[in-house]
Amino acid sequence: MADESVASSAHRSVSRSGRIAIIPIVEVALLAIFAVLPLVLQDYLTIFVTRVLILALLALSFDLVWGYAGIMSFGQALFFGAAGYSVALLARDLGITSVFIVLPASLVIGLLVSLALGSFLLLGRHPPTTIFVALGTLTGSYAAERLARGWYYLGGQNGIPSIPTMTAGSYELVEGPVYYYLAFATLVLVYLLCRFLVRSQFGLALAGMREQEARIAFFGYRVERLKAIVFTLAGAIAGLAGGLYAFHEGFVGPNMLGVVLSTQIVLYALFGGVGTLVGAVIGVIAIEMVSFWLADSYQQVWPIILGLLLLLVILFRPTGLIGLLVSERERVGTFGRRPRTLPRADHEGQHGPA
Amino acid sequence: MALLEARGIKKVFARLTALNGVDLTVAENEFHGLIGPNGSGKSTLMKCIAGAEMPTQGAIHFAGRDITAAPPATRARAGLSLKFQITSVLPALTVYDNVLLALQAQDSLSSLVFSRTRGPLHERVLHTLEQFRLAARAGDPAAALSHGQQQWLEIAMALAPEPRLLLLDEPTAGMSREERRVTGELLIPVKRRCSLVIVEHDLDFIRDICDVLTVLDQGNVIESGPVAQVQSSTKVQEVYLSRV
Amino acid sequence: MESALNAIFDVLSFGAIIVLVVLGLGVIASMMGIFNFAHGEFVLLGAYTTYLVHSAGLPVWAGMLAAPFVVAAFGLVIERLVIRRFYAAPIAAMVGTYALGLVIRESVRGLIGGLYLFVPEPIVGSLSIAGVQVSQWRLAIVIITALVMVGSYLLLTRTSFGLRVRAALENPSLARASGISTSAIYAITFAFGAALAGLAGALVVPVFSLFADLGIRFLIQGFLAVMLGGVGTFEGPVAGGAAIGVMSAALPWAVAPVLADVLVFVIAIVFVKLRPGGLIAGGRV
Amino acid sequence: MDHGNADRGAAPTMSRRRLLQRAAWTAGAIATGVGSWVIRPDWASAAEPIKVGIATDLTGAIGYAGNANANVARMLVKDINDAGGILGRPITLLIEDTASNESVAVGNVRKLIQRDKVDVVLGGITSSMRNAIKDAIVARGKTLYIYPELYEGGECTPYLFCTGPTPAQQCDEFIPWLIKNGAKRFALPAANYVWPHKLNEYARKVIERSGGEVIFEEYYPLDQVEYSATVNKIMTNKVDMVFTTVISPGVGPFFKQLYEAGYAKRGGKLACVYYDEDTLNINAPHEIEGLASCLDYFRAVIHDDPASARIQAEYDKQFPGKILLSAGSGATGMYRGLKLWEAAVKEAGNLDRDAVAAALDHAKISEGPGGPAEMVPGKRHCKMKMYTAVAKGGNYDIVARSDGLVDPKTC
Repeated sequence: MADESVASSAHRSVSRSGRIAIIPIVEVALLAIFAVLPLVLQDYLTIFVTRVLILALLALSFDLVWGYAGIMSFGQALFFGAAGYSVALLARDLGITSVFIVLPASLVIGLLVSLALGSFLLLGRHPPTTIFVALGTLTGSYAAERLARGWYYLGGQNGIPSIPTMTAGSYELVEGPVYYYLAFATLVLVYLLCRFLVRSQFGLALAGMREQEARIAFFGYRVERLKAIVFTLAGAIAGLAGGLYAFHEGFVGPNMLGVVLSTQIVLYALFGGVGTLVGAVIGVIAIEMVSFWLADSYQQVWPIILGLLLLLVILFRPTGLIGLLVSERERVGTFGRRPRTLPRADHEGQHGPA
Repeated sequence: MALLEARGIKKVFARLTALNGVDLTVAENEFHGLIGPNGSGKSTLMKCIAGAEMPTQGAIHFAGRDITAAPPATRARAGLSLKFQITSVLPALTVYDNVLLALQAQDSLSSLVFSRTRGPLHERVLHTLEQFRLAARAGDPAAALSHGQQQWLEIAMALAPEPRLLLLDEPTAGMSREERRVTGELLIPVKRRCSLVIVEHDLDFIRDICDVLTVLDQGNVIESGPVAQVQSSTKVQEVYLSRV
Repeated sequence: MESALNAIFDVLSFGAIIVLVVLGLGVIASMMGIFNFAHGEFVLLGAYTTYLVHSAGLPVWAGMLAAPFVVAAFGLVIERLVIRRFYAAPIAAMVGTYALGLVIRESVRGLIGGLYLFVPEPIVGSLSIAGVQVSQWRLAIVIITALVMVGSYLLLTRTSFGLRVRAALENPSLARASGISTSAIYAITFAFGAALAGLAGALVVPVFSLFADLGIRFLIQGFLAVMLGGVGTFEGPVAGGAAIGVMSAALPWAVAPVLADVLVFVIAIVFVKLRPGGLIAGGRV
Repeated sequence: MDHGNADRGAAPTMSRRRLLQRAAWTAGAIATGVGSWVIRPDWASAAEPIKVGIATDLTGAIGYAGNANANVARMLVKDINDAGGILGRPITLLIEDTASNESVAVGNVRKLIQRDKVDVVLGGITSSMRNAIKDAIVARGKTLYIYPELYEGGECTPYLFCTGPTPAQQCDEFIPWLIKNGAKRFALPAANYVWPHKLNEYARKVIERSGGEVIFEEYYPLDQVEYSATVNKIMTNKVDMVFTTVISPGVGPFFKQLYEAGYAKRGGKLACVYYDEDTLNINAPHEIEGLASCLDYFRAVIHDDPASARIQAEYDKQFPGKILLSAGSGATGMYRGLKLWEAAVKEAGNLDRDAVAAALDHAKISEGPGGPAEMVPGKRHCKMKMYTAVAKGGNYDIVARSDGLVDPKTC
């Protein structure tokens, strides 16, 4: 399924073959590994990896807003936590635990909260600067965390414990391999959706917006609307991850909404390499795995090592881990499917379009 | 009725008055040159028309509609297109994708998401590339083009959505003599399809392609009319001799 | 009447503390365009220096004098190694300095064993002015903050050094053309901002006691103050800091503290949205 | 004392497993050093070892409390192993860090249950931590869980035993003593989480029953450090007893502002039921002179209870340094929990959860820090001696003792 670039098809004189696309190989490899992991791992490790997959979903939502739309959002945890709290309340007060209600509900809540925050920050007469959006989302996430800590109905500091197990009909989706595959399927589905989107002509518009936001307005793009759409879509994905997380962990707390998780997600994605979707997933997997092994024995020193590691990546390798494997050209990617039958250019004359 | 009518355009930056009540009229299919010494307000006027700047006073009508305060996207959809002074092609994207980006700008959201116009637009992209002699470089990233070629790409992108009025801000800046000549040739066929307002220092380049000239000096219009009339006007020579 | 006076003093003193903490952040963010997420940790380092000097047996005010210089030196090193690479990328600066802040915060937490440590204030006790009990140390903070603000303002606007700094920050290329070494100016300005943070840490540690999250506690308030006040000028963050400080201290008088706590942030961000230029516009955003 | 989830709202906390977790370098306190979390008996024996799991905050804002719990567990397991273990089987101690962050804690507790298959879990300090891990241990983990920390009461989950003081034990004799010593007009400034809410609810009943009056009850964000409005309300309403549950980092600045406003000078008194040796060094001694607290143990108790003296001496020998054997941190609750569990296992004769739980339901221990303790049958909470102490010059003096074992009156 490697898309060689359009040019090689459009014009033979500039052959571009010979360059194998690396990202699809990485994607397929990860898909294969994580499909079989639960069969190999002990139960508690499967549960640990399930958490990693859910966090990868959250990192994906950040990669969409920053990597593809140039919106620096420190608020993804806000949508993640808001959806988590909402489904926890649904379970606690109304006894709703069916996956067919919980997941769509968390998606919708993530969407609504990000729509509200997005329209406040992004739309309006003065186009906002990146710094304003970054600080606006950071403040939104911070205020939400403090509200959750202070609001007694939400369990305040303690959050909402003992969320019942998620059900599908009468079947209980208990944590372990079952919940793992639920999270895995969701991640793959959302990943493919994002991949389809960013490689479409819409993706080209995003690439244009990311590189020259002011310029493309003069072609007729309503830049603020594009940003709001991506921001809301990413918010929905973050919400979905929040719902999955709440039922997997069995409780929700102010930590799920807070600045720490928001910033952590930013660092995950930057570490892996933004703007490539698979980069964000790799970033989460890499840091969580290393953190799992390292933290056991160097547990006092671990956060310092991590801080230094991230500082070095941001300073010297802005394209992240994926940047090591993949050329800049492939990182930007191609847009829209290549028309199947191609009009042979100049000498064979023009006949109908594809 | 003229395609573009700018009336009494005033623009004040803090204490500097860049434009001091300027009128500009551009008819259908007219090539209109905008000249004047540095700092005379040419670029500011272009930006006010294109929507990059908001005039402090005055009104701009385009094809009968008041676009004085309209955002750039609305003006583009009304048929007005701009090429910036500093080249702003998208370096990381291929030449082909740059043109496609401009072409698809006014498609509906759903057609973008499902790439429905990818096929139909392919034809126009190739045609545009050939018209601006960039067909051979379609697959290369825009950054790999020469400075002149990047300017052509940007003109191509500005023309791609088939605007009714094209604003060109110093298209030949930094070009070699040969590239200037080719640019002149490239612009000729454009006349059939849309009118043009061009800011340029190279006076003989302007003379070749423009029908009407407007001369600006320190934010005021000192002469406007057919090329021959403007050339012979003493006021213009005086300004050019003393300022340039 | 007495409680009104008391309220005014308390609101004023907490406002001064916020301004003091934000001043360094403001200088760096508004004049250099760098949003330093590690600023809280510079405040923490100032507090920690004072604690170390005190626990080494020296008088506390000696620690408070040393703190700005120690943190300024540290700031200089950090600017040369890290910050210098972020001038063109404000977003990378944000995330990079957050990682830097994490390293400093965790190291200090390790060194002080995660405890809450007491540091005495140089001037103990309180005195009564017009029947109002006023903590002498908090009064001292208000006075020192005012002096530091005026001093910094005069330094930046009235001295030739100040002129060169503002020229370098306002129009780097022009400044370089006229022979000013902008990289030196940038380094000194960053160190000056760090010194202000160190001084803030030293002065507030007796009030809040030393704990690893002392700095990050003021991070969000600091950034809001800079945005509220308006980026690009010196007076902007001072005005923003005063506004945030006064709101944080005054709102609990009117509204339940928990609500007041969230309200401060909501009011600030809504105001910045309606008036992007901030209280004192004119600087570059 | 349920310190509430010590991750201050403003001060973001990070979980250990997470990217940005917080670490506390406990200065030389843990003899076994960083790496060795699993402490195996030094004598090999044919019998398969009994596995005891400890889940506590070794890192994070209340690392000092968690490490005290871990130290007590190490000390006791060593003593038990030296005395031949239980039922002839040695004890292996497995310690996991809950890092003041629930998501991390749940992951680590699952490790204890599923990987290490421990027979009992003791630990959790804040109520939010207990809420987060109790499901993973008791419901999904089918394992016995002992919660050592003083808390708001009302935890009635089966197989979950609490060995820390409850509001009844901390107020029933303490508040009448305060009123007898001149307290009349009470103020209840508190941190805004579940323990203060429930404690104040109980305390208000005892205050009004004993003839006192509550002037105002107010809740603050956990990291609020500016209390001018509260101090002013105390001074203008002539409050003479501030019964507070504000916690760090807010408590230090609050007491300082109160002192500077002249509250102590005009005879105002302070009371705080979680204040122990750990919190003495947050303020200058003169700022909290006369502060009264009521806990199950103070260091000063070693003068009238030889068993407590022996335990304190043994602890000081093994763990010199800043991590203290204190009641507020739950360390004394950990001691009682482990000893009661040991008695229960000996009585039950095996490690089956139901048998041990049935024995634990009425277990008794004759000695411990602060004296003997007994489980109240059917209530899964335990009776213990309570002491009222007053801070004098930076130390505590015991001013009153409960005559017998005070009943927890919960569940």
